[in-house]
Amino acid sequence: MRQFDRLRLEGVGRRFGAADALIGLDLSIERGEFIALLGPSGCGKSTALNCLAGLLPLTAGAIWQDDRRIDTLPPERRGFGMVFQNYALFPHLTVRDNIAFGLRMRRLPKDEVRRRTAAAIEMVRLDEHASKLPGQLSGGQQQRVAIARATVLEPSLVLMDEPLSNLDAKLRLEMRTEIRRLHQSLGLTTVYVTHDQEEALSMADRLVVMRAGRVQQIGTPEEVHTKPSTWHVADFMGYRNLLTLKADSVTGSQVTVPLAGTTLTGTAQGVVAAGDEVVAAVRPEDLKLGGEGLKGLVEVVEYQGREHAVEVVLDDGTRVHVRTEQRVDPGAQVALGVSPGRLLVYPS
Amino acid sequence: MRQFDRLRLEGVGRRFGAADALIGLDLSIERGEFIALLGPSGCGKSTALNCLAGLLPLTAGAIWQDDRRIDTLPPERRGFGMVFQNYALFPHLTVRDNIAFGLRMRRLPKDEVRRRTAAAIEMVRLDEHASKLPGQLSGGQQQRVAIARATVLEPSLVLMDEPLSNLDAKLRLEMRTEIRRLHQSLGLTTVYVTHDQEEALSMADRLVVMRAGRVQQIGTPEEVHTKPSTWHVADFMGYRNLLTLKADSVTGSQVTVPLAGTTLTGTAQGVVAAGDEVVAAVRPEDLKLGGEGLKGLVEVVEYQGREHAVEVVLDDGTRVHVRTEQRVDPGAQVALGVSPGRLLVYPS
Amino acid sequence: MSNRSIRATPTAWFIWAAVVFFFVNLAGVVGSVLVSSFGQKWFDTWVPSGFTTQWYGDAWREFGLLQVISVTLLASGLVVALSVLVGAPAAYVLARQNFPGKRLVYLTFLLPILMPPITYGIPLATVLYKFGFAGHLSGVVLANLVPSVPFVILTMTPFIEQVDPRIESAARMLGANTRAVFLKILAPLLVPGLLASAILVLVRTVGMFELTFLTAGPDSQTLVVALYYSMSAAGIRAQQSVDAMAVMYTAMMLVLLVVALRFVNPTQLVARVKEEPPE
Amino acid sequence: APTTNQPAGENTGDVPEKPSKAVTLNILDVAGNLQLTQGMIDEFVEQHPDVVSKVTYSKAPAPELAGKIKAQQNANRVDIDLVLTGVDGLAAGRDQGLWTDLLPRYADRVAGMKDYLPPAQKMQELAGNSGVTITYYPSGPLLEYLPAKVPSPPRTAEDLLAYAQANKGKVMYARPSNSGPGRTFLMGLPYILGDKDPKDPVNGWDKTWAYLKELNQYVDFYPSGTADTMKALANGSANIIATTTGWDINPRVLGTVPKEAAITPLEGFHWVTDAHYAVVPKGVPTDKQAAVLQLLNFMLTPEQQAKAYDKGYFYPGPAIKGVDLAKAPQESQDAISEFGRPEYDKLIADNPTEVPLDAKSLVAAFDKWDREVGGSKVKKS
Amino acid sequence: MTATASWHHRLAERGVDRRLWLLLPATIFVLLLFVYPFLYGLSLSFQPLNGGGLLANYEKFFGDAYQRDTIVTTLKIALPAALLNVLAAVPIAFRMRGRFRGKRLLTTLLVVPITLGTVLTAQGLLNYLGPTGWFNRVLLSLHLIEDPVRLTNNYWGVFFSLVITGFPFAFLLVLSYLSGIDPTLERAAATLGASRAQRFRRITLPLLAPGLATTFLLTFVLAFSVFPSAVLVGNPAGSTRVISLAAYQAAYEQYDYAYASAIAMIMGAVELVVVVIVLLWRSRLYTGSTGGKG
Ligand SMILES: Nc1ncnc2c1ncn2[C@@H]1O[C@H](COP(=O)(O)OP(=O)(O)OP(=O)(O)O)[C@@H](O)[C@H]1O
Ligand SMILES: Nc1ncnc2c1ncn2[C@@H]1O[C@H](COP(=O)(O)OP(=O)(O)OP(=O)(O)O)[C@@H](O)[C@H]1O
Ligand SMILES: [Mg+2]
Ligand SMILES: [Mg+2]
Repeated sequence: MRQFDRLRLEGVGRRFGAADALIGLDLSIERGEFIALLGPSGCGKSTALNCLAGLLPLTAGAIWQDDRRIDTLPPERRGFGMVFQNYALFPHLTVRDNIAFGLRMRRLPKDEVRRRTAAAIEMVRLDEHASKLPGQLSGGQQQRVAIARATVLEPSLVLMDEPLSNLDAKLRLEMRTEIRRLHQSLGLTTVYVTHDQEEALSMADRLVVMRAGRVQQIGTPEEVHTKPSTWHVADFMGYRNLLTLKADSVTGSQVTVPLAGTTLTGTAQGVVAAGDEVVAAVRPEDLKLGGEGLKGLVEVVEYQGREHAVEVVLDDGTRVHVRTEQRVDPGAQVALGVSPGRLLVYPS
Repeated sequence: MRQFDRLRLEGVGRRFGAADALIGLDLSIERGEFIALLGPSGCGKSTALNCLAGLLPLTAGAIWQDDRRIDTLPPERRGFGMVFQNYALFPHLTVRDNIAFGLRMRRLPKDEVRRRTAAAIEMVRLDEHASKLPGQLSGGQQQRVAIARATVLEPSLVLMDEPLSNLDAKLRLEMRTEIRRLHQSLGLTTVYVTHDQEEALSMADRLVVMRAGRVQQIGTPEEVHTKPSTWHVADFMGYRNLLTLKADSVTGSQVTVPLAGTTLTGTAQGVVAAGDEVVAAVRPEDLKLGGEGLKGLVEVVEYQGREHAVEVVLDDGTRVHVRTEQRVDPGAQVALGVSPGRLLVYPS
Repeated sequence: MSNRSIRATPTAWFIWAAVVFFFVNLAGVVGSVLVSSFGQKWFDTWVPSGFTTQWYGDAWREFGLLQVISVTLLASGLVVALSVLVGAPAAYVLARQNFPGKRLVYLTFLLPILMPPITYGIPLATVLYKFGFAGHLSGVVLANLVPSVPFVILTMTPFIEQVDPRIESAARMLGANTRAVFLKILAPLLVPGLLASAILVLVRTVGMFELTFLTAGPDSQTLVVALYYSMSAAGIRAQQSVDAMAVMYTAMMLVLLVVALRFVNPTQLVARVKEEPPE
Repeated sequence: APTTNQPAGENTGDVPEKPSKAVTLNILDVAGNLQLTQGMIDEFVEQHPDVVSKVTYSKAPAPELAGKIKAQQNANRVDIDLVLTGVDGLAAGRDQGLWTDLLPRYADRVAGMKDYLPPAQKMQELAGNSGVTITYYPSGPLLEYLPAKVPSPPRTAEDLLAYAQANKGKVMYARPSNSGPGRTFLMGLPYILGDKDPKDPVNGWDKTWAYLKELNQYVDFYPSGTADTMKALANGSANIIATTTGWDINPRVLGTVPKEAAITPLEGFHWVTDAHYAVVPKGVPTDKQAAVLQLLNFMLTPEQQAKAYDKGYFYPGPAIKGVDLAKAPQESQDAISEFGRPEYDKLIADNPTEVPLDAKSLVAAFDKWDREVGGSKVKKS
Repeated sequence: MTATASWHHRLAERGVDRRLWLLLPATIFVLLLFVYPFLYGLSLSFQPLNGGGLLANYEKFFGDAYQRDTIVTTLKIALPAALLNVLAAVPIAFRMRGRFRGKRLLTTLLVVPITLGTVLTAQGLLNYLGPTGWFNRVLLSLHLIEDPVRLTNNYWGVFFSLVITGFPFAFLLVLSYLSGIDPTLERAAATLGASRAQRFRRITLPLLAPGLATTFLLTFVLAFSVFPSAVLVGNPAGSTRVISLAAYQAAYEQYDYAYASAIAMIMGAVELVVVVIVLLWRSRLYTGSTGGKG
C-alpha cells in the first residue's frame, strides 16, 4: 500500500449537465484522520466520494496526494477502498469471493487470502452466509459484505458511503466500533458519508457539512454540534426550532430577541445588529418544560422510548419542538424555558 | 380499492432451501393500524413483507383478508402498496413516470394522474428532479421516489421496507411525519419495517419484534420499550448492558442480584428463582453517573452531541455502557447508580 | 480529461486496427459487387469498362420485383412481429422459472433451429397446404415462424435473465398485470434484446429460401427465391445481373436495418446514466 | 382467405377440347426456359382470351421443385399448372410420379410434335409420356478461348491435356453438377476418348475417368457455376474453358465474355444434346389441362418456335423442323448475326448427336466425379 | 408452523404457477407446426428407399468415408468460425461501451454486414478475393506477392463468408448483452485494485458468459448449416463438402428423401451434442440480474 501524509482537494467540482453537484471543495485530509461528510440528501456527498475514488472525472479542481497529483489516475491505481451506497456487490460471486476479490487482485498467497477473508467475514457476522450469492442476502447482510470487501484490503484511504444505513441500532453500534477499531489499529485514513449525526459526531475527528454541493462548515464534532456556522447547518444538526425574529438589542455576542410576549437571550453567530432580521435556533432538548418565560399549548406528543417529542404552540402561534422525559398530554398548558447558552442567533 | 377490516396471518412460514427465513408468523392487523416490524439484520422482516405482498410463495401458513384467503392471489390483485428496501425503481422511467406508474395502471384520468403525481413529488421534495432518471439521483432521492410511488396510490395496505434508511435525520423526521399524516388522513393500514427503534416507537401503534425468523414480542411501543419479553428483545431494544448474574433473592417480582461488590434490585421478567442464573438488562441512559453503589473507571468516552457515551469498567472487571450529559474524561474514577425500576431481570 | 473509453492502450490499437482491416476488406467485398452490378464489361482491369443501370432494369422487369419486394417486406414483417409475440413470453418463462420438464421444453424449442428444413420442410408444407394456408402469404409466414420462434426464445433468454426480478415485483405491486409488466417494464428494458432478435429473425426470414419456396404461391414469392433463381437456375445470365439482384437484396435489408436502428439503439444502456459521461 | 388454391374443377377424366371458361395458368419455370418462350405464351394469351385469361409466372431453381409439388399433391391442392423444366427436373418428377401423362393420349392435339428435328425427337423419347419438348439445342461439348492468348488451340483431347500441363491452372471447367457446360464436357468425353460404354459412367468410362484425373493435376479448382468460368476466361485467369453453343453466344451478347472469344470442338466429338420440356403436375384440373394443350400446340408452330433463337441463349433453340432465323424477331436476328458463328451450321450438320445420360446415371457420374476428381483436391492442397 | 401452505404455493415453489401459461403459445406452435413434420421426417429416415433394415440409411452414411467425413469437415469450418466471431465480437463490443463521438455510426457500420446475405457475400468474395480481384491486384502491385493468392473456392472462402455474415450478428448480440451489465460493478472492482484486464476477466466476462454461450450457439448453428456459401465460394466436392451438402445431394440430386432425412438427422444430432455441451456449461454459470437493468 502506498501510504501518504496528506491528501489535498483543491477546488474540486463536478457538474452533471447544467447542474452542479459539487462546487469548489477544498479539503485537506491528514493521514490517520477520520473525516465524516454530512449533509442533506442530494447535497453531493456521494459525488465527492466518487471524485475522490476516481470513479467520476472532475469538472474542476485537482486532488493531490502529498506532491503527486492523483486526480488523473484511474481508480485501481489510487489504492483506495470504497463502500458503495448501493453496495455494488458482484452478483456472480459468493459472499466469500466478493470479499476475497481485492486480495486476489493483489495476488496475495492463497493462505493469506483465506485467512483474511475469514476474519473479515467474521467481523461482519456473516459466517453462516459466506457461501451465498448477494441475491440471496437480506439488505443489511449485503451492506455488511460491502463493508468487509472494502476494509479487508486495509487500503491507505477508505471511502464509505452510508455503510451502516441498513443496519439495526444494535448492529450499527457494533459495526461502528468495529470500523473505528479497524481505522485505529490499521492506521487507516477514512472518509465516511453518513446521514446520521450521532454516527458522525461519535466516530469522526472532523466533520464536513455540505449543502447543495458546497461546504458549509468544517470542524470538530463539538464545534459543528455546538456552534453551527450557519442556520442551515444548525437546521441540519438538529436545531429543529428555527425562528425568524427581529433582534432587539445586541451586547457583545449577546443578542436579545422577542418571542411570544417575552424576550430571550442568545449568542450571536456572525454579525448581528439591533433591528436586523435574525434566525434564532434551539434544539428541542434545550427547551425545558416547566421553565419560565414562554407559554403554550401542547398539540402533539410522540413516544420515543425514554423521551417524548412534544409539539407546542406558543401564544403567538409559533410552533416549537420540545424533547422531554416528562409525560405530558396533548391539550395541556405548559411553560417553556431555554437552557442557558443554547439559543443561537444567526443573521438571516 | 378493496378496503378490509382485518388482515390475518396464520402460521406464515418461508424457507429458502434448507434454511427457514420466517417461521410460524401469526399476526392480526386491524384496519387503520400502523405496525412496525423490528429485528436484527437478516431476521426475516423483508421476507415477511414479501410474503404479505404476494411476491414470495409461502412454504407454510395462510393469509386471510377478512374471510377471504388471499395468499393465493397474485400481487397485483391484492391492491397493496410496497416500498422496496432496494427501491426497485424503473430505470427507464423518469421520477415523474415512476410515480405516475401505478396511477396509470389504474387508468385514472390524465388530469388526476398529473395532479396526484405532482402532489406526491412535492411531498417528497423532488420537484427539481422530477424529470431525471433514477440513475441520476442520489441514494436518498431514489428512496424518496420509492416512497412516493407506493403511497400515491393510497392502497388499502402499505408495506414499507426501511423506507427512510438513506435519509438524513432532518429529512427523516419530516418524512416520518409525512408518512404518519398520510396514514392517518387516508385511513391506510401500514406495515413498516425499520431498523431504527426510535422510528418504530414513535410511529407505530404496535411493534412486532423478530429474531431469526420468529416473532419474539408483539406489543405497543411502550410495552416493548419498557418491558421487553426476553433478553434478546431487551438487547435489541437498546438495553446495551446485559449482565449474566446469579439471582440472590426473589420477592414477588423484585429480584436482587450481586454486582461488583454491591447488590442491585431489578424487576423479574419471567419466572426467576433465587440462585438461578439470570440476565440483568439496563439501558446506558438508565445508569446515572454520580449515583451510589457501583464504582468503576472510565475507559472510553465518545462524543454524541448533547450526550457522551461512556464505557466504564467496574471493580470486578465488568464493562458497562453509560450515557450521560456530564463531561467525564477517560481514566476518571466514577460511581454509578441505576434509575429505579429500570433494571430488568430475565431468566437466562 | 481525455476520453478514457478510447484511450490508446496497445490492445486498443490492435483492436481498432483489426476493425479497420475488417472494414477495408468488407468495403472491397461489397464495393466489388456494387461496381460490377453497374458495370458493362469487366474483364482484367481495375474497374469495368463502362457503366450502366441496365442490369437493375432487367432484373426489375424479369421478376416483377416491386411485387416481390413488397411481399418480402410484408412476410418478414409479420414473421418478426409474430415470432417476438410468441417467443418473448416463452423466453421469459424459461429465463425466470425452473419447472418440471423444463429441459424437455427447452429441447423442443431447440430442435427447429438445429434441424435443417430438409427434414421437415415437405411434411410441413403438406400440412400447410392441407389446411389451406400454403400458396399464400399466410403459409410463408407460418412456415418461417417454425425456426424463428425458437430463435427469438434463444436470444431473448439471457436478456431477460439480466433484468432484476424486483423491478417486475415493483410493477406488480403497483397493480400492473402480466400484460402491463411486459409492455411497460420488460419491453423498454429489453429493447436491445428485442432489436437483436428481431434483426436475426428478419435476416433469416428474408434469406430463408427453402421453407418459403415450399409454401409460397405464385404471388407470394419472396426476393430470395428470385435471387437464388438468378444465381443458380439453369441457363445463362450475366454475372452483373446476379450482382444487381444481390445489391437490391442487400439494399432492401439495409433500409430495414437502418430504419430499425433509427428507432432503437442497440447500445441503449438502461444503466446508461451510470456510464462515464463524455468529456 | 386461402380458398383460391382449391382445385378449380375435376382433375381426372377426359380433358375437354377447350376449357369451359377462360382459366388462369400458373407457370413455373425451373430451367430458364421463359427467356425463350415467354413471348410465345404472352402472344397466345393475347390471341386466346377465351382460353387463358391470365398467366402468372414464377421462377425457381430446379432441385426443390419436386418437393413442392409433392407437398401440394399430398395435400390435394395443386396450384402449379405447367412446369417448364430441363431433363433433370423432368426425370426427378417422373421417378416420383408427379406428372400427368399427357401422351400419347393427347399427342394429336399438339400438332408440332410430328415435326420435331430428329435429335429433338430423341430428346422427346427420353421424356416418356409426361413431357413435351418445346426447345432444343445441340449443346456441346466445346472449348472456348481467347485467340490472343491461345493462338493455336488444342484440337484433340491429348492436345488439351498437354496444354493444361504446360499452362497450369489455365484450363477450367465448372463442377459438373452445378454447370451445364461442365456436365456436357463430362458426358461428351467418353465419345471423344472412345470409351467402352458412354452411357455407363460407373463401368464404361475408364478412359474418361483416367483422363479427368490426369487433367485434374493441372487444374487449380473447379468453380461452382459456369458463370465463374466465363468470368475467369474474360479476366484472364483461365485460358480455355468448357462451353456449349448457347454459353458461347449469349455471354458475348451480354458482354460477360469478350466478343473475340473463339470456340473449338475436340476431334471426334458427339453433340450431347439438351432440351426443355413442358409438364403438367398430377392434380391439375382438366379445364386447365385443356388450356395447356392448346398453348403447347401454339408454341410448337414454326412462327412461335422462331422466337426460341433468342439471343443465342439456347442456340439454335427451335425443336421443330423448318424454323428459319429470318422468322425470328429482329433483335434476335441482329444478335445472332453479330455474335453467332457461321461454323455452327456445319458443326451441327456434320457431327452425330447423342442424348444425355439418364438421371440415375448422371447422378452416379456426378458422385463419382465428386469423389474421385473434384474431391481429390482436398488431399492435394 | 403446523399449517401447511396452499397447493398454489407448493406448486409455485417448484416453479409451476400462472406464468407457465406464457409458454403455451410457443409450445402449441412448435407442437403443431414442427413436431409432426419432424417426426414424419424422422420416421422417413428409417424407411430406406432401396430396402434394407431400419438403420440402413444410417449405416450407409457411416459406412461411406466420403459421407462420414462431412461431419468433421463441417465442424472444422463451423467451430472455428463461430468461435472467432464470438471472440472477436467481445473486445470490440467492449470498446464500444462508454460514449464517444461517432459511436453510433461505428456500431451501425459494424452491424451492417448482416444485411449482405449469402449471395452478395459470395459474389463479393469471388470478385474481391478472386485471382484478378482488387485484393490480389493491390498485393501484386505492391509486389508483396508474385502470383495471386487463392482465397476463394476453398476452405478460406467459406470461412470468410461465415465471418462476414456471422460476425456482425455476434457483435450485435454481445453488444446488447454487454449493455445490460451495470458499469458500477466494474468500478467497484477498480477500487479493489483490479486492472482493466482483471476487471474484464473477473467481472464482465463471467456476467457476460451466459450471453456469450447463447451467441456462440446461434452463430455455431448458423455456421453449421452453411450451405450456399460452401457451394459458391468453397470447394463443394472437397475441402468444403459440408454435411448439409451431402443432405442436399441426397434430397435434390438423388431424390432419396429418406437418405436425406437420415443425413439431416445426423446433422441435427451432431449439432445437438455441441449445443448440449455448451448449455450444460452455461447452466453452471451465474445467470441472473447483472445490475444493469434494475
Ligand atoms: N448522473 C447524474 N446525472 C444528473 N444528476 C446527478 C447524477 N448523479 C447525481 N446527480 C445529482 O447530483 C446531486 C448530488 O448527488 P449525490 O449522489 O452526491 O448526493 P448525496 O449527497 O450522496 O445524497 P444522498 O444522501 O441522498 O445519497 C443530486 O441532486 C443528484 O440528483
Ligand atoms: N433467495 C434467498 N436464498 C437464500 N436465503 C435467503 C434468500 N433471501 C433471503 N434469504 C435469507 O433469509 C434471511 C431473512 O432475510 P430477510 O431479507 O427477510 O432479512 P431482513 O430481516 O429483511 O434483514 P435486513 O434488515 O438486513 O434487511 C436472511 O438470513 C437471508 O440471508
Ligand atoms: Mg449518496
Ligand atoms: Mg430486509
